[in-house]
Amino acid sequence: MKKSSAIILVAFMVLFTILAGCSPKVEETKTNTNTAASSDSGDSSSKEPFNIGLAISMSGGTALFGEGVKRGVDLAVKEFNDAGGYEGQNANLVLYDDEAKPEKSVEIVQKLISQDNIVALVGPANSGNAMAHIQFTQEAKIPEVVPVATGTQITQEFKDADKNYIFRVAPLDGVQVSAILKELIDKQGLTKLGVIHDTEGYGQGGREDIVKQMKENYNMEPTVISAFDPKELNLEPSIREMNNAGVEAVIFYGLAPQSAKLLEARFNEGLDAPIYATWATGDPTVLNLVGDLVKGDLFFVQSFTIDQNDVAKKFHEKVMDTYGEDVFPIATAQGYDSAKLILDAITKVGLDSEKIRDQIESFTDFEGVTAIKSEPFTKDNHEAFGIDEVFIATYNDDLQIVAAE
Amino acid sequence: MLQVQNLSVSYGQASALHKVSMEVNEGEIVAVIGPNGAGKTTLLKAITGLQKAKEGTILYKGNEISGTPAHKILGYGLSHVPQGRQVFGDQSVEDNLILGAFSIKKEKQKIQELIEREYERFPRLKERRSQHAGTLSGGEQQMLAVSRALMSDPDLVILDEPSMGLSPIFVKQIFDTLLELKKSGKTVMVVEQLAMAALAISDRAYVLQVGEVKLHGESRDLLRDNSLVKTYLGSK
Amino acid sequence: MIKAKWWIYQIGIPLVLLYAFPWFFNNAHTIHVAQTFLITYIVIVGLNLLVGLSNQLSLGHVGFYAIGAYASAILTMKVGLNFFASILISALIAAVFGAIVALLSLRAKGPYLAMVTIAFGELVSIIANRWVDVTGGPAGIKTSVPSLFGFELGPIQYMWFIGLLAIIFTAGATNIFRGRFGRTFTAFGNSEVASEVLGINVRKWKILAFSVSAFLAGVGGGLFAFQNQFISSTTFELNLSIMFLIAVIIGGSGTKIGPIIGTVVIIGLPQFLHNFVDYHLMIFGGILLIALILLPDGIVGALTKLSFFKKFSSKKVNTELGILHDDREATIDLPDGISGKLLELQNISMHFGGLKAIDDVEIEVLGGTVHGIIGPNGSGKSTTVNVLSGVYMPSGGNLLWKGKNITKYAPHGIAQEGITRTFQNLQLFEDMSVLQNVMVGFHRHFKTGFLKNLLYLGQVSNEERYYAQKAYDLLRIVGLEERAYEKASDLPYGEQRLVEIARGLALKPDLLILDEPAAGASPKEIEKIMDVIQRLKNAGLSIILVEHHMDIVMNICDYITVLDFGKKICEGTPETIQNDPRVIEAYLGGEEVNQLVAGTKFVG
Amino acid sequence: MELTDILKALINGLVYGSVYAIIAQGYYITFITTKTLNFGQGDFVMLGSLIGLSTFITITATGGSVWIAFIASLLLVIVILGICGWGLEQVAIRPLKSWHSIGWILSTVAVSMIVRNVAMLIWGRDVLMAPSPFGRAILDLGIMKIRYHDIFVLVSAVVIMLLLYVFLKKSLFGKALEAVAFNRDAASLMGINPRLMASIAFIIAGILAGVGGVLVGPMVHPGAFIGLFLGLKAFAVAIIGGIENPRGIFIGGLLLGVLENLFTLYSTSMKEAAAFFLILVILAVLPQGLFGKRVKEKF
Repeated sequence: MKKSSAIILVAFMVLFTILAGCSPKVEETKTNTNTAASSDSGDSSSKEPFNIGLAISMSGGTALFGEGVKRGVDLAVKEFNDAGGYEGQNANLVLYDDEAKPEKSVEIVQKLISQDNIVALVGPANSGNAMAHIQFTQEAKIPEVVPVATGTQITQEFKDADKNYIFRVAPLDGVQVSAILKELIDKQGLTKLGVIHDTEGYGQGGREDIVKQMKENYNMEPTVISAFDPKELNLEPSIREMNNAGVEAVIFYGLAPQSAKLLEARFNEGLDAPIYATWATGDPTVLNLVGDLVKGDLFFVQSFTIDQNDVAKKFHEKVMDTYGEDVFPIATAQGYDSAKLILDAITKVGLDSEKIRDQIESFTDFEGVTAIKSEPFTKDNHEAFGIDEVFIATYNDDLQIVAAE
Repeated sequence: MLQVQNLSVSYGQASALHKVSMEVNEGEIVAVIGPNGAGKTTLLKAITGLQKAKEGTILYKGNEISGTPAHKILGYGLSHVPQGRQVFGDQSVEDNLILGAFSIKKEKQKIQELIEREYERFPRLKERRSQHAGTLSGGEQQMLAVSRALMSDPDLVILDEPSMGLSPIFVKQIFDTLLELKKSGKTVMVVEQLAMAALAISDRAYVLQVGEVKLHGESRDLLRDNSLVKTYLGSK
Repeated sequence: MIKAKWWIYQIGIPLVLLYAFPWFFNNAHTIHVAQTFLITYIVIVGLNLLVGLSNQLSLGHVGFYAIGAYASAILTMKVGLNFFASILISALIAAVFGAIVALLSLRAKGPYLAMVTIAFGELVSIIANRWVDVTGGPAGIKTSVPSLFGFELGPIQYMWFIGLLAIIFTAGATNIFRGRFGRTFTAFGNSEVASEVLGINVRKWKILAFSVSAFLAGVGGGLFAFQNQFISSTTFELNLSIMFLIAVIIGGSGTKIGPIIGTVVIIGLPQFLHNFVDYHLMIFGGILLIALILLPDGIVGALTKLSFFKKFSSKKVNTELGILHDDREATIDLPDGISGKLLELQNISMHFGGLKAIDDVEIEVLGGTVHGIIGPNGSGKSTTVNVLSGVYMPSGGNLLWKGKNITKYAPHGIAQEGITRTFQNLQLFEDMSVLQNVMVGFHRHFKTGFLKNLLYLGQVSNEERYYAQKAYDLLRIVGLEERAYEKASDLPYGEQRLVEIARGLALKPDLLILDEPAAGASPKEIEKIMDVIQRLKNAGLSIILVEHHMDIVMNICDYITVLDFGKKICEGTPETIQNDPRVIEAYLGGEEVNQLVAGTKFVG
Repeated sequence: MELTDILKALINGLVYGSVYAIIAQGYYITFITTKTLNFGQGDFVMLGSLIGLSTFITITATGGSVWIAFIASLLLVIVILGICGWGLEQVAIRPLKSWHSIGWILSTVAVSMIVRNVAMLIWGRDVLMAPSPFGRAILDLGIMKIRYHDIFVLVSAVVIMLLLYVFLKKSLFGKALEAVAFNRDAASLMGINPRLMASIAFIIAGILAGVGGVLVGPMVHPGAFIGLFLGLKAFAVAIIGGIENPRGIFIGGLLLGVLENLFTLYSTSMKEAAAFFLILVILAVLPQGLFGKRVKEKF
């Protein structure tokens, strides 16, 4: 009948023996599994498909992004397989829902890496989720292309590493903010700017970028900042704050549903200043929700419009043919390009994840449907869209998105 | 009219009634008396379906009614005034009466007539018709409970300790009512602690003790029986 | 006594499993899921103590979880503490918040309690979301790789570390389960009022239960903060609280291995649903619903019905206590008799709204006597007992105990003074065995503290065995020793009343109030109860007896007070009372009523 | 801040508060009859608004007038949500009747998960536009502008409250329902079937959620995932008012709505936090809510 405290002490000693003495020789991640697939790819008679991962939110606040991206990726995979795959090996898309939660994202990304043996990953819609899991893709040496999340930090996290495995085909916050500030301050010479943002990662990240860039580049501060809960039903108080502060322009950082609420609130309350928003406001959801309230004094950053060129137009038609609707053209297009980057690289270099990464970084002849360049990335730049690939857009009288004058 | 045969009821492990048999004939007043915890209330609850019987049968007008859920019993013409009145305290006196007629679903006219009849029986209730039942005094609540039970025009009325917690003047009124009911042709079964009074107004009586029938017979005979006092106050 | 078996099951086998796990399931995902499982399990162990034992509801555990996570992240990253130290400190912070939530919700019940906890959880999650400078908001903050004494813990080592903590906490929780703390938690979860009259300060114990539970949630949160080296406020939402609760209930609340099963369900099941992207909510909800309908006692509850699993169930009675079954006469341990005035009720009134339940009642109870209180239904007997035991605060008048004014004492205070009672509507602790019920009665005599119980030191097991023996002796006195290990609620009514008496005796009371101890009992049981009361009387115990069975009252009481309509109508010895016309009137219906009735009806 | 701001906040508060109060009446009505409530009430609201909007759009698209469309959608929602309420009682409440504890919380949550998933499969993941029969028309009072729909919601809320009041206090069925709530056994002695009444209570709760959904639809952009938030708000309102007091719930709803919106004059982002803080304070002081009954337990 010895005291159980003694047992607990023993337990602790066991811990330390384990830690200090016989550390097991187990790998944290099975990075080698893919090499096997690629090494015998030449003489493989069994045409086992290889896996591409998609870890994105299919439920929760950013579910529509997930849906849009999924369709784009599906199309890219289908095209790839229809064209014969990689030496007869088809690509198989493995999709898991991250429920817009970072811990879930980590879980499914690890599952994709270690159980589904994916060769590459198309990443999340939420920046927080990306921040939570990119260390695992980086460590496992799995290239990840982020199709939607715009948090500036995502591609910067491993920029000093030997090889950065994280790429992005989406207009990052920093670039969008620069574009808006350039327009408002450099071009129009405004000084009293108000900010309205949501309290999700999206809005809060955007707010930080705005404040930082205004401070660093123009030595200015926003006149007034109004935050709102994305579940909030009524944005009139924010509009009133803007009016009371007498701002000359409003920068809006929020997703489509909130953009729609903002426009309704503007309609109800009246707003003296024009609204400048991010690319999310170009989401067709906004138009669906508020119709012609999008007209007039609403501007937003875009990297893709369905009629910006023939490729885009054709892609849009293909989406319409396949799904009967284009729920979120930009997300679908960016998702398509993200997957296409990976699949084109596979066509060129095979199924070795590291080689795929190197190929993505060194494309010179890439053809995407967004504004992506033929040489999208360099070693130091893992952003497909720079300030030159984005533009300020607005709605014309026919409720089509066009470049602003 | 009502026949209870070998009825046993238990709550979990505890036996409350043990093989109780009794009967009520049409047109009479039957009293069930006995000390607290004798199982009187349980007997009534078992008859009207509020309490499941373990064994035994209950026949009403020759039909087996054991196992019938409480809300259907009223449909047979059997009405139960529960112990402690249990009027709907949040609702007005008149609403309580209307609820008493819930099961008959007759036209408004008829219900209004029934209400008037009850107001005649207990003018007190008419005075307080719009008052919340919960604010009535104990005696008034008892009147209401009796009236409410009579709203469905039952053939047999079962009352559970109508005198409980009432001052004598109200007790008299309630007992008078029972006699009136008998006169108007109804059958009455009443559980009472006021043994003497109950014996005084009833035709026959059953004495219950610890879940069993100890004595039964003509009330006038029981009144003269000295052993009854002992059942109550014990013997040293 | 800690038998070899005990630590083999509790510590040995889990340790081996834990150590072996990564050798068999060696990939990052499984390790990650195992970590998540263990972290969640720790939280569930805590919530199970709260929900399962003390019957409190929390839909705000995510708040404690978040506090643990953020506090430890901040302490590590900004203050520079070792991660383990910071987890412990932040768990303590979470425990403090647990106490605060308990204080806020002391009087709230049912949906109101649910709302208090929801509001707390939401408040924390909003603060985590908005206080970006500190928490990083939804964009999150990075934490470091956990390290101990210079060793960086890789995923496997970290899993081992969490697993060790989980085993330690499980052992602690098990110790709490089987000791007096678990018993007390269960007691007030079963019946607050009965716990109070046995001297348990329910208020303090609720705070303790919430704190312990919050502490474990805080530990879980702290461990979570270093799992991915990243936390973001989007994790900490109401849904997670609901998941925690699902785990507790579906596993089988209040059982020892329920948390393991419950955690398997909420962490394991979704692993199989990853592939059903469009349907996973529906499948999860469907399985949950079916499980609730088919297994109303949770999975463990259902399994315990199969005898094979019975030995794992906590509801089973602990037979490790080694009680002596000797033939010596069991003696009652009672305080020295006091003669003279023990208790005085001076002009006590109790009004509910306009109703005067008791009005200006004066009673004197003498030491060493059995004082009966009788009266018809509604005469105020129950109210008197409730006032005497502190359950009601009287509207007027004073209560003097050995000359000391105890009018404003809470029930547990009155119990500490040496007054306890039984209940007319039985208030047994239904989830416990008969023996454990009685052992709760010894509450005020136990000396060991929380930490000692957590470790279940030798002192604790000695104390447990000592009082188990005494409880057993008390059961012999009431003749229930054969029933000692049965579930209290399985006993017949009359025997349950005897259990309540034995439980009251365990307090070693100066005054025992018996509220209708014979109600609902069978004649045989009544004889038994009478015999017990008689023996207690002979042993010199002071008793207040409220009873309808006149056999008992007249035979046992030394002195009787009769109440009617809330007033004292007379008092005296049994003979006086039996011949007092006022009593006959109150009980049998007096002349007046008879005359009134007789006026309309002619009897023989 | 100006007077019009305060006035506007007040009106906004009344409008939103009254919607919450209507939804919360559903909690009241099932709680008094069965001591349970639907933790997924918010998802029923969501379902109501989505069904309402689909009906509305279908009818207006085929040329029906807005008011016919509105009334038709209201009727359809009442029928479907009534059935949902009945079904909920059948699958998630009645089988758990023997539970004294909290199983029903989880079973209703489970049903809400299924409802949410079904809604997602039917209406997609996006939020949708629910048109008001008034379109976007605004009443310009000079000092401030109010949407006609807001006025309509406020008026409807009062009307619904009155209807509910009349139903509970004046109709035989309502009286029977209250009787069951007050004393189950006594009610069954009156020939009232308590089980039937429990079903009816859940049907009414479903209908209230549905009607609340139709009213709130044009204000929120309904979508499959909005339920939890609305349900939580309504639950908070029910608790603040005292869940067993329908008038308390109505006042509690208006109060919470107004206080919340007044708080936006100070900070728009911390409005929710303020609301929950307020709830904590209220419940710490008044554990039965503002207008709840305080009962003395008897032992």
